[in-house]
Amino acid sequence: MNAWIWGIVGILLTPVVAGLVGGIDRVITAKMQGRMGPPVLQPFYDVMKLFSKQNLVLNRFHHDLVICSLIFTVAAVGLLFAGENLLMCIFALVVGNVFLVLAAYSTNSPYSMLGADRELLQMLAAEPMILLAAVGIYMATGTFDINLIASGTHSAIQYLPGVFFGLIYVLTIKLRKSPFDLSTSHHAHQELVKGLSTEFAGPSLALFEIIHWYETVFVMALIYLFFASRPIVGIVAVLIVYFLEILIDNINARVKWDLMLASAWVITLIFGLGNLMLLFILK
Amino acid sequence: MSDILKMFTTVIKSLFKKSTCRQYPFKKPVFFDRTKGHIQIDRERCILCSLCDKRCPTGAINVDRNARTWAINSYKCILCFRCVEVCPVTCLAMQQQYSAPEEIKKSEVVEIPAKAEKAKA
Amino acid sequence: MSIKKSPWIIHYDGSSCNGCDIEVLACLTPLYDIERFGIINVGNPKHADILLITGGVNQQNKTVIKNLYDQMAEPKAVVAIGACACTGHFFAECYNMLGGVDTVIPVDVFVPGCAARPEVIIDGVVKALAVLEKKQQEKVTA
Amino acid sequence: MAKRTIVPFGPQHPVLPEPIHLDLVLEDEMVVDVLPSVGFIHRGLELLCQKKSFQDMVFVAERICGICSFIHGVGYCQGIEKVMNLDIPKRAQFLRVFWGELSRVHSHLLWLGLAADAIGFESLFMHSWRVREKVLAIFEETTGGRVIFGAAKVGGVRIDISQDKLDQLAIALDEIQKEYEPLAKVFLEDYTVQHRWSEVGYLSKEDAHQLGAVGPTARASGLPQDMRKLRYGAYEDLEVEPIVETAGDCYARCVVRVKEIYQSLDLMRRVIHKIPAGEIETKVTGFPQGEYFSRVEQPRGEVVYYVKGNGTKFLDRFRVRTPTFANIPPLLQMLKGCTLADVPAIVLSIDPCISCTER
Repeated sequence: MNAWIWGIVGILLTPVVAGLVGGIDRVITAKMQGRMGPPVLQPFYDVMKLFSKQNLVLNRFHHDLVICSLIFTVAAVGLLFAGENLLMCIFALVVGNVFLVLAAYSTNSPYSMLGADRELLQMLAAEPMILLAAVGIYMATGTFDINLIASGTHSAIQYLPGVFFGLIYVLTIKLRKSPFDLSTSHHAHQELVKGLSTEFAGPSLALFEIIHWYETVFVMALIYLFFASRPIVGIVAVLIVYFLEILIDNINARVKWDLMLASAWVITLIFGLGNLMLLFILK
Repeated sequence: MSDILKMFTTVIKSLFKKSTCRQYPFKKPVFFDRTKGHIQIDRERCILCSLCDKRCPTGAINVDRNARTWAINSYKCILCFRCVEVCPVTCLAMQQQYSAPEEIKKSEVVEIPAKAEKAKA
Repeated sequence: MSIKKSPWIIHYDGSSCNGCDIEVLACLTPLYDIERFGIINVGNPKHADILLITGGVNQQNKTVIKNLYDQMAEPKAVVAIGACACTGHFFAECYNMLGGVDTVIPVDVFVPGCAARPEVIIDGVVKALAVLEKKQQEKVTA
Repeated sequence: MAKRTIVPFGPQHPVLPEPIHLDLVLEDEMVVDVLPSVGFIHRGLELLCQKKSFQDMVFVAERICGICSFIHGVGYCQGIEKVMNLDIPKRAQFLRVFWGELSRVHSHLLWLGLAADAIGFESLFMHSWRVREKVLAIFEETTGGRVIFGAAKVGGVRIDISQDKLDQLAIALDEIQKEYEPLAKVFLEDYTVQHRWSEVGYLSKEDAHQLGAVGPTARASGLPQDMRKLRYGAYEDLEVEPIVETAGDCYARCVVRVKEIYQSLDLMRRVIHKIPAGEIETKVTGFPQGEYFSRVEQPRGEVVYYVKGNGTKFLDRFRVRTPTFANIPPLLQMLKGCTLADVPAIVLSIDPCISCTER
């Protein structure tokens, strides 16, 4: 029963927190670029406006697939907060992502299709590391159960510095920030226009934004799990990591997909797998 | 390694520095002495010679001698300064304040008082 | 209710000389920074609320402008920036030109100037926001 | 064979604000063919010479392009002056060089920003344009306009800059250079920028010569071609050495432009140092009769003006060959075999100015 309440609280709180974080992100980014930036509540204004716009639905599946994606992503975050199995949460998130790709494929626009191609490549680059992180947490704490991880007495970070670094590296992919914002990005200027989200308009795009909020909170929660035994250290670590991501976003150009895939896998292999093997040998 | 940090100092500096934003419209726009904004007419001095009308490259200025009006369509004006140069009585001048955007295009019409009235004034 | 707080723009360069064009881009940059009003240049007609057009209309790009306008989701507004987009000034005499943008699509706000200054472009966009809000209310009541 | 996709690039595209349409034929992400279609911006302004007097045509020439507006005006004026055998005062010529070089700085900074934006480097774009605003402030202070300022005139210039102002401007130039230096370093040394630009869009020296590349595109491929070497106007007294790179890729083109900004800033300082006192215009009487080819160096490369007068106040013929027009064949050559992600970088590397090209 308790788990249910936690799950629902998580689902309800996520948009609020993620929207605020998004707003602060935009202000800091603007500051870094020498600008003033929008109000902190700007992401909420954007989403509310998008809901009030006309929805240009291209075919029968288009909007429904986005809704499916939302359901699975929300479920992933709900399960995470309910303290269920970590692996299940990650798979729910991946399924949600796949539905988004399907929605993009269902349209006939070349930008959207290429964006979907790239989104799949991004998943190929990022998911191994996220899975390794889950495995690493299992090896460090002896369980996949989030409740037990969170109530454990020691943090996973002391066993898993390499995995943690690898996770930060692929985080730019999940947060859709430079240098790895290949499939779609918050700024317009790129060769695919908006890539994955080119064909979404109005409410569909609003759902897309909300999905992104849930994803952000999910990966941030994953970072937190590394410090689960000390909540305050965990929250500070999450904030530092997020700031680091903004900084990386602003000091890098967008790279090409081959470099992204190669470097993400090399980092995953060396830091992720290397860390796990060391842990396996030493334990 | 340091190759990926080239932008680092600039970005961090501007994060902590005050923004260079001019904050228009909350603060007044910055103008220079020579800033080109819009053409203004001194109606007392105009003699309706219509040289500006003839010389305007875009046909933005319209002088009607019978109705005694001088009209400028700011949506045609390209701020080339030509009318100010040719005006024999220097009654035209460039003002710094730009003309405001509107929902309908309309000319700004100025009535030129007749000589007798001028003398009275 | 909040369209006024988050207007996204798309910018199309009709047959302009780039003068107003770069001034529109200059609005995005540190000195003018229109993101203060929540404005983002999205570059995608499906996401945009306000269409900024610089430059007049010629035979070749009139279909492009029409298409862009049709692809935008309701409610939407059009701002014609610069003397070319308003009337075509001396280019209206050219053989290939149709004149201002209002010859092809309905224009809500005309911004004068050659080249239009960033300040006046900001004024124009702010004016377009009022138009947008009115359109949205009409949509709700209709 | 992989599935072929045709990606329409333009006329409305966030990477390239200007309307040119390229149909990119892709196999996966590899570009196998490029089909350009043009004319979205064609106004036919060359024919306006039969409706506007030759003195009003300066305003038309300035509106060929808003970025290098002043140099267009000067190029046209030089053509007319040569036809009419006018002698231009030295001070006017120096002022033309001053604004011309300032336009070059403005144009290159603009390009650096847009190019950074095309590869997804938002903050670099913003900071480049922040520096560029300082250049525009100088324009506005001296002439009253920010981008199109109509200072050129047949027979000289329309506005003078006082000596005090010039001395102040020298300080402003130093400030611009100081703010520009860290950004130049990013363009030249940053890892991700090099990843996107080096060995992308290669153009060999032979190809550059045969396909008729001009300006920084040619200079980056090792051709020391710079019209300022013709020593027109005040360049007679100011020595200019073209900046040449040999790599021939997008990165080399960027390096050329980054270094040209330093060169132009230096030229302006020499102008301020050397400028003589005196008149700024000669009186123009009569009408042009005869023809002339005037060649000047724009930020984007060589531009040719052909003017033909018939002894009335209207010209017979006015023709412009712009640098982007010359650079489009090399561009199509560069685009073949690149990936889709490289397309914006390569297209921008020639600094395309479509409104110049199609007029």
